[in-house]
Amino acid sequence: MKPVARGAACPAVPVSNETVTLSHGEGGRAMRRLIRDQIAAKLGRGNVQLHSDAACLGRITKEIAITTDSYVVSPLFFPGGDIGSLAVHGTVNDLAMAGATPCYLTLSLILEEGLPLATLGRVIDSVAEAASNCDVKIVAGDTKVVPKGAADGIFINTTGVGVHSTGQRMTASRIQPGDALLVSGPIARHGLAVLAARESLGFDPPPESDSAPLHRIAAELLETLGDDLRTMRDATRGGIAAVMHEWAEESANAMWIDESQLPLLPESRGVCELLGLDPLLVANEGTFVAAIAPHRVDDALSVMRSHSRCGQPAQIGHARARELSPVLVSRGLGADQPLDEPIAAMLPRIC
Amino acid sequence: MKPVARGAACPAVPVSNETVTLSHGEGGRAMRRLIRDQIAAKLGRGNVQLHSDAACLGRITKEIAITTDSYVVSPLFFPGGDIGSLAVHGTVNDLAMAGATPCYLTLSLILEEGLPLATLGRVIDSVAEAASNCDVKIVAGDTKVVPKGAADGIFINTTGVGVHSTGQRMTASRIQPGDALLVSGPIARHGLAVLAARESLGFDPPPESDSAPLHRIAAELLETLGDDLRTMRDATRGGIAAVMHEWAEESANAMWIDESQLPLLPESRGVCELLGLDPLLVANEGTFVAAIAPHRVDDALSVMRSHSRCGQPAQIGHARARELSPVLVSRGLGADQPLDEPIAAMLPRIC
Amino acid sequence: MKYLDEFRDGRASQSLLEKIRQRVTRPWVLMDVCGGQTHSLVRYGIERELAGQVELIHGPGCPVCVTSTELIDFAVALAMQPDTIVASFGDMIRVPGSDQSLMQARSCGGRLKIVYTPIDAIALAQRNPDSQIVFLAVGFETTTPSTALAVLQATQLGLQNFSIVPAHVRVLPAMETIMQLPENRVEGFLAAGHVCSITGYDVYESFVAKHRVPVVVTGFEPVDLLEGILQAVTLLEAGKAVIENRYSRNVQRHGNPNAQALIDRVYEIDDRDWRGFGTISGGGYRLRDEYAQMDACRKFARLLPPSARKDSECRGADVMSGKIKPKQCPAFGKTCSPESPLGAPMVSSEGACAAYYRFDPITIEARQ
Amino acid sequence: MKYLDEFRDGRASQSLLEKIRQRVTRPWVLMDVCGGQTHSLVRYGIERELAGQVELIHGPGCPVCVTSTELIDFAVALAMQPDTIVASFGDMIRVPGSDQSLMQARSCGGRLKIVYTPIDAIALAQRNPDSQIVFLAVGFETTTPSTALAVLQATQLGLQNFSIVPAHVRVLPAMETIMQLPENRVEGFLAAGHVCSITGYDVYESFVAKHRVPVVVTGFEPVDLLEGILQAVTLLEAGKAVIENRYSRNVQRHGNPNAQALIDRVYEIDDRDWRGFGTISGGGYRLRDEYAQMDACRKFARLLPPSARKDSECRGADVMSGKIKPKQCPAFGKTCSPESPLGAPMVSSEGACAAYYRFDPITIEARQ
Amino acid sequence: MCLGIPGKIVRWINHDPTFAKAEIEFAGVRREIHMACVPEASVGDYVVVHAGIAICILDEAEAAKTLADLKSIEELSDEIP
Amino acid sequence: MCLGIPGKIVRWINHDPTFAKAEIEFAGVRREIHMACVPEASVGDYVVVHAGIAICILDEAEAAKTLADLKSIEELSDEIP
Ligand code: SF4
Ligand code: SF4
Ligand SMILES: [Mg+2]
Ligand SMILES: [Mg+2]
Ligand SMILES: [Mg+2]
Ligand SMILES: [Mg+2]
Ligand SMILES: [Mg+2]
Ligand SMILES: [Mg+2]
Ligand SMILES: [Mg+2]
Ligand SMILES: [Mg+2]
Ligand SMILES: [Mg+2]
Ligand SMILES: [Mg+2]
Repeated sequence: MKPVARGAACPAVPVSNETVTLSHGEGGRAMRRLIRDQIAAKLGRGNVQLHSDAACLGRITKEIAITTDSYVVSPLFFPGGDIGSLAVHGTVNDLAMAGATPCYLTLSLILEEGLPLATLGRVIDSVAEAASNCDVKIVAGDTKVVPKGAADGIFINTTGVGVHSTGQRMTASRIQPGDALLVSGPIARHGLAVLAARESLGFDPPPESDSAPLHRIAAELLETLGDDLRTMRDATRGGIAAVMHEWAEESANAMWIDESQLPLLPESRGVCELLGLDPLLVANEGTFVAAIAPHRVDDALSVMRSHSRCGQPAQIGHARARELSPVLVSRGLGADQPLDEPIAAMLPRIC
Repeated sequence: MKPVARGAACPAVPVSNETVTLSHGEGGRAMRRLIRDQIAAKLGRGNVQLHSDAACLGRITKEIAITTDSYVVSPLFFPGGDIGSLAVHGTVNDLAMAGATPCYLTLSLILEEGLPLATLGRVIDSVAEAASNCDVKIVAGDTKVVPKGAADGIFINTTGVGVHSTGQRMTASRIQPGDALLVSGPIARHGLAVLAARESLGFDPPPESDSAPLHRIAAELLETLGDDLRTMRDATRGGIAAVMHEWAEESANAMWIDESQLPLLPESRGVCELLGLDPLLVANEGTFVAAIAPHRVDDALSVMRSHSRCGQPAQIGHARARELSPVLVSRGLGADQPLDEPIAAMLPRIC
Repeated sequence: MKYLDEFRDGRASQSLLEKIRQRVTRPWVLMDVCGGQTHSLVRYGIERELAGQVELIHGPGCPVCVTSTELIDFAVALAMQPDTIVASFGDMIRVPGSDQSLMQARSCGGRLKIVYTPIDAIALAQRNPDSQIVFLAVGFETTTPSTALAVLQATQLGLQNFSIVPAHVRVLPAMETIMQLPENRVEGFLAAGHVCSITGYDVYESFVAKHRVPVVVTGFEPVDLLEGILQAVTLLEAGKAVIENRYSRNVQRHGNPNAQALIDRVYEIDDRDWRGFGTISGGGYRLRDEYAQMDACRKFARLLPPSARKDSECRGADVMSGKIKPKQCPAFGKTCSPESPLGAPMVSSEGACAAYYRFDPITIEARQ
Repeated sequence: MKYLDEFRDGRASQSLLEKIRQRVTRPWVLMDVCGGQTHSLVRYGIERELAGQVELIHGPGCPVCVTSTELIDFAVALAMQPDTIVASFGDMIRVPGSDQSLMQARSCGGRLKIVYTPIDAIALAQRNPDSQIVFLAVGFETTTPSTALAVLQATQLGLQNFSIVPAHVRVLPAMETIMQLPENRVEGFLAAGHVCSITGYDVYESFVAKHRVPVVVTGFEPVDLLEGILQAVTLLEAGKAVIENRYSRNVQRHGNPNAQALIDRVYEIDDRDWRGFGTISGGGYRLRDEYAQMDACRKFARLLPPSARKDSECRGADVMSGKIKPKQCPAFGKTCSPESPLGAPMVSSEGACAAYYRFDPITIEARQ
Repeated sequence: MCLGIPGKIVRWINHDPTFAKAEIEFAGVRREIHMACVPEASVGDYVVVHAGIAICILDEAEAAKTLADLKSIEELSDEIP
Repeated sequence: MCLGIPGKIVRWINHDPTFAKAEIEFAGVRREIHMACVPEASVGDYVVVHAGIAICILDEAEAAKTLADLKSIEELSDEIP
C-alpha cells in the first residue's frame, strides 16, 4: 500500500496504517500492537493489565459500589467534551451520586472499521486525562472492531468500582415532603451541545456541554450535610424531568418545580425557544439534582458555589405529599401543571 | 398505528410496540418500561438495581478480580449459543481463567433502533439462564439505543467481578520449560459456527459453538493441581495461536505444539479444509489451554474428562527454552515450523 | 428573552383571567385554529382556569395532524427507496401512515433526515449529489414561504436532486368547513397569529360577514392568548361580529407582501385532502407547473399510493372539528398514547390529543 | 480425511526426502507454478529440507498476485458506487490497488461481500434486485469453470443485475514468458495439479519440446510435492525433457472435457496484463460477445481507470519470475508485511512473500 | 405549526433577493436566518423567525402599546381585589 | 489459487446440466456442491471441490497405486538406514 493516498475515493481514510481495520480486532499481532501503542501507552503504565483475563484489585475493606454505562454519543467530539471524557465523567458521577468514592474503571471499546487511528488516539488521550483528573485507575480493558456500518465510530463502555466511606445509603426513598430540591448549575447544556453539533444547527456560540466530574462536590456535600442530604442524581438522559419522575416513584411523594427558578444560560434559553425544546427534558452531564432537608439549603448552596464548575446553583422546588400528579410545575399562572415524563427523542421542531 | 402490519415495506418490523425505537433510549417512560418489562423482569428480582446510579455490593473480604468484555457477534444467534449466553460465559471464563470465582456481572446493552423486542427478549432470557447456571448475579445495567444503522442489532458489555479463594496468581510468567500444554477439548468450534451461520455457508450439520462456562472445571483444576497449574487461558479471538504467542512473550519461553495432537471434531476438520482455515487460529468460547507441571498431565486430563463438556482433552505440546521462534509447530515432517500470529480477519478463501 | 418573557408574565395573565371572568355573562364557545395555541392553552392551564365561562375548542390547527395518510405513505415509500433521503421537520416523523410512520420506515432501513429549516435540505442535496432529497413540505401559510424559498433556491442553483412533497394547507377554507358542519357550536375564532403575519387579516372579512362570528387575531404566549380571549368575549357580549387584531406587534392588516409574493410565485391554490375532513376546496397549495420538476408527486408519481385506508378507531376528525374533546375518544390514553399513537393528533406536540395527554392533570393522574 | 491425510504422512515424506537427496548429484532449479504449492513447500519446511540440493523458485502462481492494479482499482470503484456490491473470494480483498484495497474501500463505505463460490453471488443478486452485483472473477484455469457456470446460470435465470470482472489468467503462457526471460535459471517445472485437472497435461507437449525442460504434474500435499520433485530430479538427472503426471488420482492426460467445454462456451482466450509482467499474449480469458451484458468491464466501462500507476517499491515481478527470493526484496519485512503490504505477493495466503513471512523461521525470528 | 420566536438582527450577511441572510440573536445565541420575506429590516430590528426564515418584522411600538394597556389592566385589577 | 479438497458424493440433488448439484461429505460435514463439470460421477465417488464446484472425479485406483508405490519407497528407505 502506498504510504500516501492519491485519488479522491476516500481522502479521510487513506491507508490501512492510519485507520482501524477488522484485523485490529482479530486477536493477533495487529490487535496487540493497537492495544499496546494506541491504548495502553496513552493510559499510562500500571493501568490496563493487558495480557491477562482479569485484573486483580487486591483486598478492599470498605463497602463496594459498582455501576456501568455505555456511551454512544454522536458526534464523538462536541463543544465542552468528547466521548472519552464523557465515558469517564458519566461513570465517575454515577458512583459519586451514590455517595461512593470512585476508584477503578474498566474500559471497553467497540471500534468501527475505518475509524482513523488519530481519532482513536484523541479519544484515548481524553479518557486518560479525565481518569487522571478524577483519580481513578483504569484496570481492565477490551477492544472489539466491527465492520464498517455496524457501529458509529466508537462506542465506549466504562464500568466503575467505588467504595463507600460512610455507611450512608443515598436512596430516593429517603425523600420527605418539604425537602428542598436543588440543582447544581445551569441545566440543559449537554443535550443542546450534542444536538447542535450533530445536526450542524449553526449556533454561535455553539452550545457547550457541562460534562464534568462530580465526585469532589458530592463528597463535600455528603460530608457537610450528612443525613440531611437525602439523595443526589446526575440529570443525564431525560433531564431533570426523568429524575423527578424516578424520585416521585421511589419516594411515593410528589416533586414540585418552579419553572422560574431553573438556572439556564441565555444561550441555552435561545436554542430551546428556537427549536421548541423544554429544558427540563434536556440531558446534562455535569449537573445534578440534590434533595436535602429544608433547613440546610443555604449550606448546600454554599458548598455548590465553592466548586467553581457550578455556577448558578439554585433551589428549584421541593418535595410534597403526593396527591395525584407525581411531578408538578408552576408556570406562574393559575394552578400547577403536571409534568409528563420524556416520551420521544428530542428533535428540533417547528410546531 | 395499526396493531397489525399490512403492506410489504418491512414485514420484520411492523409496529413500534414490537421493536426498539429511539424513544426507548431517551430516559423517559418508554425506557423505564422497556427496562422494567423486558430486562429486569426476565433477570429476576434482586438482580439489577434499576433506579439508582450505582449498585452496592457490600463488603467483600477476599481479593477482588475484575474483567470486562464487549460482545459484538453477528449473527446474534448461532448453533450452540447466542450473544446473551456468550456475554455471560465469556466474562465468567475470563474470571475463571484468572483463578477467581465469578460473583457479579454488570450488563450494558447497546440496541439498534428497529430491533424486534422479541429478539431482545430471547437474548435477555439467555443472559438470565446463563447467569443462573453460572451462579453469578447481575447487579447493574445500562441500556442505550442508537439509530438504525449505527449498530448491529445488539452489542453487550459485561463486566465481571470475582474473588480469589486462594492467594495464587496465575500469570503466564510462571510457565517453565518442560511444562505441558493441555487443551480442554476440540478446538475451533465457536469461530466456525459463527462464520458458517453469518455467511450462510450451508454446512450440514452446521458447526456448533463450544460456548460454555469454565468456572467449575477451572476451580477443580486449581484445587487439584495447586501450584502445578501454571496458568490457564480461554482461547477466544485468535484461537490457540494467539494464546501461545502471548504466553511465549510473557514467559520468555517458546511454546511447541504437535499439530497431530490437536483435538478437532470431524466436522470442524471438514470445514477448515474446505475453507482453507487453520484451526489453530479459529476462536473458541468454552475451550481453554492450561500450562501445567509435566508430572501432573494425567491428573489434569482426568479432571478435564470428568467435566462432561470437555470431550477430548489432550496434551498438545509443551513449553521450551526459547531459542528463536516464540511458537513452533511440528507438522510431522522435518524440522519444526514457526507459527505466526493471526494477522487478518478469518475469511473463506480458495487459494 | 425580550418580547417573550413579557407575554408570559404571571401577574398580567392573572389580571386578564379576572377581567375575562368579570366580562363573561354566559358560557361562550371559542375555537383556536393553531395548534401552537392549543398547546399553550393546555400547558399554562388557561383552559381549566376558564372552565364554565369560555369553552375552548381546538380546531384543525396542526398541519401535522391534517396531512393525509396518502402523503405520509408516499413519504414512507420515498424513504424506503434506495438513494432517496426524505428530509422533514421533526414534527412529522412519528405521524402514522397506513402502515408505518417515517420513524418506523427509518428503523426498517429507510433514510430520513430531520431539518430545522427547508433550506437545510438544499445543503443536504448539495452534499449528496448521488441521492434524491425530498422535503416533506407541510405547514400552514406560516411555513409556506420557507418551502417556496427552498424551491426557488434549488431552482437557481440548478439542483436536479431536490424536490418537495407539497402538503401545505390553508387555514381559512378549513374554518369555512367547520362553520358548515351541521353540529357546529363555535361562536368565535382565535385566528392563528403567525398565519396572519403572512396573510394579514383582511382575508377574514367576507368570512365574518358571511357567518357573523367575531374573529380575533391572537398570539401564542399566555398573555397573548388571554388578550385574544378577552377581546373575543367582549365582542360576543356586545354582539359584534368583526375582526380584531390582538397580535398587533406581529400582524399587519395586509400581512407580509414579500412573503405573499414568494408563495404566489411558487404555488397556486388547490383543493386538498385534509386528514379526517376529506377534500377541502382551496384547502391547500400546489406547485406551479414551472416548478413541476421539483414536485416529488410528479417526479416519483409511480410511488404515490392509490388511496390510503381510513384510520379506523381514531376520532381525530371529530376532535379537530370540535365535535368531541380528546378525552371523549374511546381510544384516548388506552390504545392511543404518544408512545403508540393511533392518530396524528396524538403525535404532534401541537396535536390536541397529545396536548391533553401531556398537560391535563386528570389525564396524567389516571395513568399513574 | 481420506485422500488428504495419507498424503500428509510424515514417514512417507521423510522417505521421499531421503530418496530425493540420494538421487541428486548436483543442485537443480525447479519452479512451482501454483501458489498453493508454494504455500505447502514453505509451510511444511520442504524447501529448507532440500536446501543445497533442489532450489525451489516460486513462479507467478497466485492469480491474486498477478491481477492487474487496474482491475483492483476498477473493483474498488465499483464497490464505491451506490447500489453496487462487489462479490469476491476472501483472498482478493486485501490486495492493494493504486490507492486502496477492496477492504479499505469497504471501510470507506464501499460494499463488498465475500463469497465461497461464484454461484453464491448469483443468490446475492437474486436477494438484492435493486443492487448491481459484480463478481471479481480471478483465478487460473482451475477456477474458470466456476465463474463460467455462474455466468451461464445468471443468463438462464435472466438476471439483469449480475456481472463479472473477467480476470482469469492462463498458466502456460506465463511459463512461456518465464522461459523467455534472459536471466531465466529454471531447469524443470512442477505443473499445477488442479489446473491440470481441468486442462490435462497434453497441453504442455509443445512447451516441453520447445524449451527442453521436464514438466511434472504435481499435487499440493507434502507427499504429492515430494513425489513431483523426486520425479523432476529423476528426469533431470537422466537428462530427459518430458511430461510426467505425478498427480494421477486427480489429473487425466486430456483433463476434464466438461470443464473445458464450460470455459469454452463462456470465454475466449485473450491477451492479459499480468501484474508485474506486463501483457502476456494469450495470458487470460475474455467473455465471449454473447455474454457482453455480464461483462462488468463493458457494463461499467466509464469506471475503468485509464491506466494505473506501477508499484514503485514492490519487486513482486522479480519474485514471481524467479529473479529474486522474497527476502531479497529490500521492502520485505520492513515497509512490507501482511499487515501493511506493498505488493500483492505479500497479501494472498498463497503469495510467495506472505508464505516466507509466515513460515520461514529466519524471517519470523528476525521480527521478534 | 407556528413556532415563531423573536430575535434581533445583529448584521446583514447578504441582500441577494433569494439568498438573503442575516445574523439574528436569540437570548445568548446567534444564528443565520433567511431574510427573503423581510428585505427592508434593519440591524437592531426584531424579526419573528419560523423554520429558519424571518416571517415578519416585530413592530416594537405596537408591542409597547400592548404592554402599556396590560399595565393598566393590571393596575385596575390591583384596585379591585 | 487451487485449494481443492476431496469429498465423497452422498446423494445427487439434481442433474440439470447448468444447475446440477450433489451433497458432498467432507470429514464430518456435508455441503451442496455444483456438479456441472462431473455429470458422470456416482454416489460414493470422491470429487475434488474448488470454489464450490467439483472439478474432477478422484481416481481411487490411481490413488491406491500411488500409495502402494509410496509404501515400497518407505520399505526401501527402512532397509537402507
Ligand atoms: S386519542 Fe388517539 S385515536 Fe383518539 S382522536 Fe386522538 S389521536 Fe385519534
Ligand atoms: S516483499 Fe512486499 S514489496 Fe517486496 S516483492 Fe514481496 S510484496 Fe513486493
Ligand atoms: Mg451507571
Ligand atoms: Mg449514568
Ligand atoms: Mg446517573
Ligand atoms: Mg477482551
Ligand atoms: Mg475480559
Ligand atoms: Mg474475554
Ligand atoms: Mg480470555
Ligand atoms: Mg446508564
Ligand atoms: Mg431511501
Ligand atoms: Mg457500492
